[in-house]
Amino acid sequence: MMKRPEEQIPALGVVTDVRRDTPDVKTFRVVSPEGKKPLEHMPGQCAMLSLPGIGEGMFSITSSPTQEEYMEFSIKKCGHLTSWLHELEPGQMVTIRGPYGNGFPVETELKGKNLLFIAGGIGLAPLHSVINYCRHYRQNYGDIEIIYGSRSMDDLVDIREIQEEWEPEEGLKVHLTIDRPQDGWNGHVGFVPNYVKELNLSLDKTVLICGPPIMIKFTLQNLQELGFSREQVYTTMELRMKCGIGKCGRCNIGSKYVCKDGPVFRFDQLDELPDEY
Amino acid sequence: MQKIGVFVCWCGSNIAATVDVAAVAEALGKQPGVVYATDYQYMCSASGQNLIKDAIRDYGLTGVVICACSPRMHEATFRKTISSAGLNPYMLEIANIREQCSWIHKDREEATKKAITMGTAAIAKVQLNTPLTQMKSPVTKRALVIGGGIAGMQTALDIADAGFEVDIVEKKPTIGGKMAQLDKTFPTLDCSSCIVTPKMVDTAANEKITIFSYAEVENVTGFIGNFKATIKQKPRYVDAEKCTGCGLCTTKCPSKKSLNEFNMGLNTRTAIYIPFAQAVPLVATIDPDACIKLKTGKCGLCEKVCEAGAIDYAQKEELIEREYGAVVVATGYNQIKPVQYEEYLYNQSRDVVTSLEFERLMSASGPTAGHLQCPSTGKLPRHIVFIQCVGSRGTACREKPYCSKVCCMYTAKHAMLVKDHYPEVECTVFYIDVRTPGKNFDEFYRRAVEQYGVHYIKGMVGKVEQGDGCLKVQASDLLDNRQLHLEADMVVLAAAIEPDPSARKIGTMLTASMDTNDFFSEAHAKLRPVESPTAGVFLSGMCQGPKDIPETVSQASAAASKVIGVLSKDFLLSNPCIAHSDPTLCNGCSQCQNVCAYGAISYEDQMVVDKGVRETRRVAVVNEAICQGCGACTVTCPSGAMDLKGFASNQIMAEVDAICN
Amino acid sequence: MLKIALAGIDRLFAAIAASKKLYLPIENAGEVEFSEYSEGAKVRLDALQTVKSAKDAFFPFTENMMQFHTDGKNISVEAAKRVDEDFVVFGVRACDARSFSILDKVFLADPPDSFYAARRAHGIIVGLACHRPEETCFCTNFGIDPTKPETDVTAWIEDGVLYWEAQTEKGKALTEEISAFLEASDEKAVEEQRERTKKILERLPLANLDLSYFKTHPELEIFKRPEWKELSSHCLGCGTCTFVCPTCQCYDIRDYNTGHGIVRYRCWDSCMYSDFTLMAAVNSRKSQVERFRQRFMHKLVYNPINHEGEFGCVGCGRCLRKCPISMNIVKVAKTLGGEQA
Amino acid sequence: MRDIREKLLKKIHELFDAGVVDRVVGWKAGEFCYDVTPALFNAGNIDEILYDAFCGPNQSKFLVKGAEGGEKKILALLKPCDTYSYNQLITEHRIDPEKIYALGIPCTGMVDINKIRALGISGILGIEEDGENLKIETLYGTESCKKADVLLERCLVCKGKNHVAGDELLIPDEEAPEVPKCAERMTEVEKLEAMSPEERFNWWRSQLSKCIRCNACRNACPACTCRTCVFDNPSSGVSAKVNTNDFEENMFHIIRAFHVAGRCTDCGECSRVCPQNIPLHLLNRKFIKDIDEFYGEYQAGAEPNVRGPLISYTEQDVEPSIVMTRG
Amino acid sequence: MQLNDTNQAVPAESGAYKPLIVAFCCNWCSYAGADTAGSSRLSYPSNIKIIRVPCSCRVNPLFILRAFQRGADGVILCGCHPGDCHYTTGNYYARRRMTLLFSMLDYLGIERERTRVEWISAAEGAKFAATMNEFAETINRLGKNRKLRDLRCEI
Repeated sequence: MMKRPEEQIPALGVVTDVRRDTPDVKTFRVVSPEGKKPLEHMPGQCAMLSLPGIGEGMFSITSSPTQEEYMEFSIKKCGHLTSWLHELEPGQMVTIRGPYGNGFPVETELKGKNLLFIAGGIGLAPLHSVINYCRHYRQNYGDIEIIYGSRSMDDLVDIREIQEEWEPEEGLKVHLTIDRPQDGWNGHVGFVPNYVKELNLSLDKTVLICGPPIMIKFTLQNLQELGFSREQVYTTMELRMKCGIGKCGRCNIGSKYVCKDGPVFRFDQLDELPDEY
Repeated sequence: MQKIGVFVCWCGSNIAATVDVAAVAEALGKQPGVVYATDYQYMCSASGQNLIKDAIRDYGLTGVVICACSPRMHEATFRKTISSAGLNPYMLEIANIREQCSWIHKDREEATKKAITMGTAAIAKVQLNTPLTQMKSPVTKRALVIGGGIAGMQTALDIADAGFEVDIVEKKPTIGGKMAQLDKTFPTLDCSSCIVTPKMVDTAANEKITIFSYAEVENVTGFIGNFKATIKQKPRYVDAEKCTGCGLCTTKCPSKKSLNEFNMGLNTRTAIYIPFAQAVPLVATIDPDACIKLKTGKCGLCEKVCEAGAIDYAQKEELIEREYGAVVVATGYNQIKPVQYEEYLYNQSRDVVTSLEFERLMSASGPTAGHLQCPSTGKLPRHIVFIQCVGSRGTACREKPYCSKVCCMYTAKHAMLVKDHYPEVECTVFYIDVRTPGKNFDEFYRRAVEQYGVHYIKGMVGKVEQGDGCLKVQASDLLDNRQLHLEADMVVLAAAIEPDPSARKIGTMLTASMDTNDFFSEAHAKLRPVESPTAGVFLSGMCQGPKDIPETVSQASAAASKVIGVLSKDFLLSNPCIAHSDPTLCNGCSQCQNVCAYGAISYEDQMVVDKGVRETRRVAVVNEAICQGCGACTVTCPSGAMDLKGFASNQIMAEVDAICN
Repeated sequence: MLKIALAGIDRLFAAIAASKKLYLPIENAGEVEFSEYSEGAKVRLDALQTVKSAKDAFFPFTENMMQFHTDGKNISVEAAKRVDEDFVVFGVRACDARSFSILDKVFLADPPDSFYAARRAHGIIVGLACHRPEETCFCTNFGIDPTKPETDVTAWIEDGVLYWEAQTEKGKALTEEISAFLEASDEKAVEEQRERTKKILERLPLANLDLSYFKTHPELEIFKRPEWKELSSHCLGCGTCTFVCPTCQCYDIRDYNTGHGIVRYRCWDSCMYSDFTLMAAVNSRKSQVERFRQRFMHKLVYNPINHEGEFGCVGCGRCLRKCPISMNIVKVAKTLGGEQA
Repeated sequence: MRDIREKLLKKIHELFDAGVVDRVVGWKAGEFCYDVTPALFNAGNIDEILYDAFCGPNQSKFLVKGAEGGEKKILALLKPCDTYSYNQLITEHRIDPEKIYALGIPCTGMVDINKIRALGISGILGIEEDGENLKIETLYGTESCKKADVLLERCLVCKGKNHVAGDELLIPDEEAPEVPKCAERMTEVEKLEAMSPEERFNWWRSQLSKCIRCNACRNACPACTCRTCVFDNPSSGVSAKVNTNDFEENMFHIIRAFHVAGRCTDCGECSRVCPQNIPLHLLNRKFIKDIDEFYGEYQAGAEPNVRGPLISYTEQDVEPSIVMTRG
Repeated sequence: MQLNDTNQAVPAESGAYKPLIVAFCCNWCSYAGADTAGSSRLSYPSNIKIIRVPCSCRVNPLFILRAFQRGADGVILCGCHPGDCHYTTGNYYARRRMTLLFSMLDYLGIERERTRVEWISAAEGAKFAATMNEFAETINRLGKNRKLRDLRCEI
């Protein structure tokens, strides 16, 4: 893994493109001031973005490591920093440091497996990187199935890419669902945990799941009812990190640091940790 | 991040002569968030305003900074401007680079630098502005007029004519005010009573008008459209409903030593009295300080003679609550008692009188029934000396700094009237200047000099001394540069006029600001002369500054039209720059409630999510219709839960930062 | 072993300070803290403990990390200078000396904290042996020998004489530089003092604290103990314990807009603070019991798990003396692990 | 003190038995004789409640949050000085007296362990009251000192033995022992006022430069009950975790004292809990002294529901220029 | 410690250093008074910068400290005369707050002349200008504020 000499001093990035995905999610394309990809990463890793004077925050890298030109972040507006980020216009510089976290074990445990991705809302962001990585190295993985749900069709992040690139791809199944019926929506309606049960999933899959805690809880419950074991399921934790390097003392879950030991955990690993912070 | 447009006004040469407006626009154009900056000759002109509107549309501005004259001048104008271009009117900040920069600095470089700093502060503030919406509040369709002189009556009549209810509160037993005490009016010399008493009658007869005479406004709360007043009805000890005004009681009353206020204390009246024959309401009033019955319990003569059975010694003070949409202050004036002017012998000689006392001495309804007599001897004076500017236009502490405005004219009137009735009486006027701006005023003054032979001497009277059967007047003639020693039988002092002392208390309760002389301040000296800075409070007559009768009447009508403007609306839009409390920060400690002068803060239990914890808390709530936006609560609040829209803490701190950088 | 009479120690300090920054326990307004030496400073080598621990010298209360300048949409970043000159911390007690090795495991773990690393590389620590421990001292429970701190140089004070012994290469180099002030000495006085002190140590009320419970029971079990609630019920949520603690290492990173640039600095933070884990309106430790539990779990459980059985405590006793409500790690350890004793 | 404690335990048992209360805020013995911890007790462990000369902490603030959550009332044990804070909290609606049963307990002065240590006494193993003296057993021998010399600051200027609030008194105030007043409250403030501005500046600088911004003064203060302090609120514009320089040290302490001005009962908790022994109460007392001088004698918390001096005014108040002219 | 070196007030050398003064003015009286001064062309130093607040009672001690922090050398608060407050009582509260705050600053050894409150009505343009000139002179004499300044904000 590439490492810069200055872990704590961020590099600069330029926002070259801002795309509105949903009413409260925007995707930012970031390159280095030289126009290159700001840093190398593994799927599921994160980076710290900041606007000086406003704050610094940890965000999942949405783009795949196989994307050579730039890096993308899908960011939901939920606080002070993200509100400012949502105001950004192309050309604005930000600071960037990372990558942080362990990422999904795409080169080890996931290799050769049938993969089931389950995402809710902005939870697609960390999985997006993995999905495109696996699509790029298609031969290394088995079947890929994606279940993605959101509150409404307007809240489905990256719907254009999903519909135009993922859905037509061979060996890749996409199941979309929204919480409540809506005009203009012909697809499935219902919550993700329930949808999982309806899909007749085979048990030979490794599951990667990300979304709101409540969705994860019930999805996991339903997966177990279907016969999946906890060792088969990976998730990525909420990103309450500050320093990113396991020192500042914020992101512990029990003896583990989310920023160093996570954010990706297998459910059987989480079982050994407190369910509170 | 706002998209800010900066507009630097030249104000002709007012700003541009001292401030390099182009440099200011250029420098401010580089500030963060500024997407457009320009300068223009007159931003407030139609084309200037169009420039702003176009820029808002062309550049998608979300905030506007105008560097121009004081916001007190054109903030409202520019708010309308940006509003008409679709921007929230409160996304505007004004840097006052005229009054607070170009007009007070001479050095161009220095002034330009300051203007840039002021603009930077305004930009820093507008960055943090948020769109604000005005609140609607209903209007009580009744007006309160404080004072029942000619100003108050005229205002009340005009408002009533427009179909709205009006209450007049007059502290004296009768309305009519000072004008009822005057003999003739200048420059037409028509009889004052003859024109004011019909007004009094009209006022009383108007069914839309309620007169609270012998009453005072005790307290006023609320705000434009929604004032609540407490009126203290003083006890008359006479049932006003029953009293027929026959006056029999006044002839029987044994207590006859009270000074007659109507006649400026030149004669006496009984303890039960009717101020004058044409009083409105024509009702007797018992002076409790003089009444033997009220003081000792013995007497009761008036009760015995009153056929209507109107006497009621048990009458008590009464507090009346009334609601109003607007308040007009018409508290009028008094002439100072020149007791401090010992050199004029006012305290020692009865023949030295003020002009208002002289007015009574000349009046047919006065103590001498209009016969001119020296008060000390009862004889016709041979020579009357009039002294101008007694207590006006001075710098000493006993003097008023202002010109009392009406003295020159009434003195000409007095001299003229004296000469008209008694051609043999000599009249000499000592003046500093004779000021006669007004229609037919100078002609009137010239008639006094030329036609009636009144002596006008430019000069000061140094001393008046008691001579042998006459007053010795020592004066200087400035034109001839010589000392004069004259003998006179009467000296008339054109004493300064001052606001009625009740005005101060009323000003405080209305939160209407006053100047150092206790005249009410107008919202704008030129453009809003009949409005007080406090919304819904209007000014009528002498309470705002010295003026003559026609001016008073026109101001009274102007105030009335302003009131009608308020009352004719069903709803008013309120200032949205008011306090608001953040329930997640509020401790519910009630300190803010204690400092709110308007009672705008109350408490309620609310569900609050704070740092991820959900709980029910007692939190402060601001009544948006009542809050006036002073900000007292914001500083009292230790947690910073209270903030003020439009003057938020972070906005003020951003200004501080910008200025200090 | 070398020695110098305490009477002339100021000359030694002045000599060190001439070429390096020298930090010493110095009294200011009645309290003793490690502060930079200057002539006339009230050096208090007799003080057993400073209020803040010596960690301040390596992980300061607050330090600038970088400065940003913005110009329109552009940003430039300028990293703050790392310490690049040697400095001496004189008078570090054995407990504080041990705390550096605990902090090292966090700050020097990959990726290392370059600010801390630079200070560690350039810092020369002169330890000072204890001979008059307080009742609140319990360092011996952690295998610390207060009579011989693990430092670059170890010093003892006995009977008006300071004895000096270099322990490391760094210590030897320093000794070399100031050898003119030191004279050779035998070890008799020091050995006698150590023996005496060890006898006192045995009598300390907290000398035999049994902490085995925390290493022998599963993390989750300890985490779920109901006593946490009662223990934390009166916790004020202040940062006193964390700020006086030699091993607490939590920090915050903040930006300050100076009006002509933005300084990004880090400063001590406390896991006891209600907003410690507050981020974008989400707070993962909402109540004081969670925060309280985190602090002591970290010291007693997580640290041994992550760092080869080493507790996050050196037994300096500062929190025992300074907690406004007299709640402290000993009471927690005894309440939770008491029945194991 | 021992008989007071016995009486107290008896009373607490009575109140539990009568079903008036189901919890009590008391004090628990620590590792040593002096490190008494405030704690919550229930019917099961009442007898562990301690009451001795180290039960100094003002417990009234605990009731702001601690009074919640029981089925019955919570029993608060209030020393005379604690009742002032109690009243002030009632005035500011920060505690609900309906949920609390406040029992006034007598006090004969509380000992400040820091003052014993400041005498050079170390290795303290035990302390016993011996008439007016304290007998102190240490690792290094037996020492003794006068109790009056080591009382908490607040006890030196004791407000007296009378309780100004509460539902019941353990013993009537008249029967309680008299507490001697050992010092004049404003002496230290006056000393500072008498210094030259330069001396004062240097004095306060050296004191405040010790501040480690641990927030103990704030969090212990019964008047500082803001749910979120301005210094913790990122949107206040002044929030900071530490004092990065002199200015922030000054600002924190000026504002801390200003925010409690007119509300501070002078309980001295700020100074008691300060790990650096900064005499923070001298800031609060300066405000108290000024308030007394400018606006008339005022004791916060002497009675509930009064308007404090900073939320009231008179038309004749002194002008701020008094600061310049009073010498 | 080098307190004495860094915190000593340095008197302004002639023309070399211009102290910065922040004037908080209430909208109804003093800001209008400043306008009146302007209309009357009564000058006062350009290094005095006015911040408009609705009422003197809006001025939080934090704002005053903030100004000093950011480099102000003097802070003056102007409001309506007692009794004339547009909001009836605002300036009475401001008066108490500022009296106590200024007294505290003095107690901490900060030059008491650096802070001031004046009541100036809308009509008192001359008083406004005179007050500002006088205050500027006082601050000039005191020189740079060293005791209550944040070194980070210095350039």
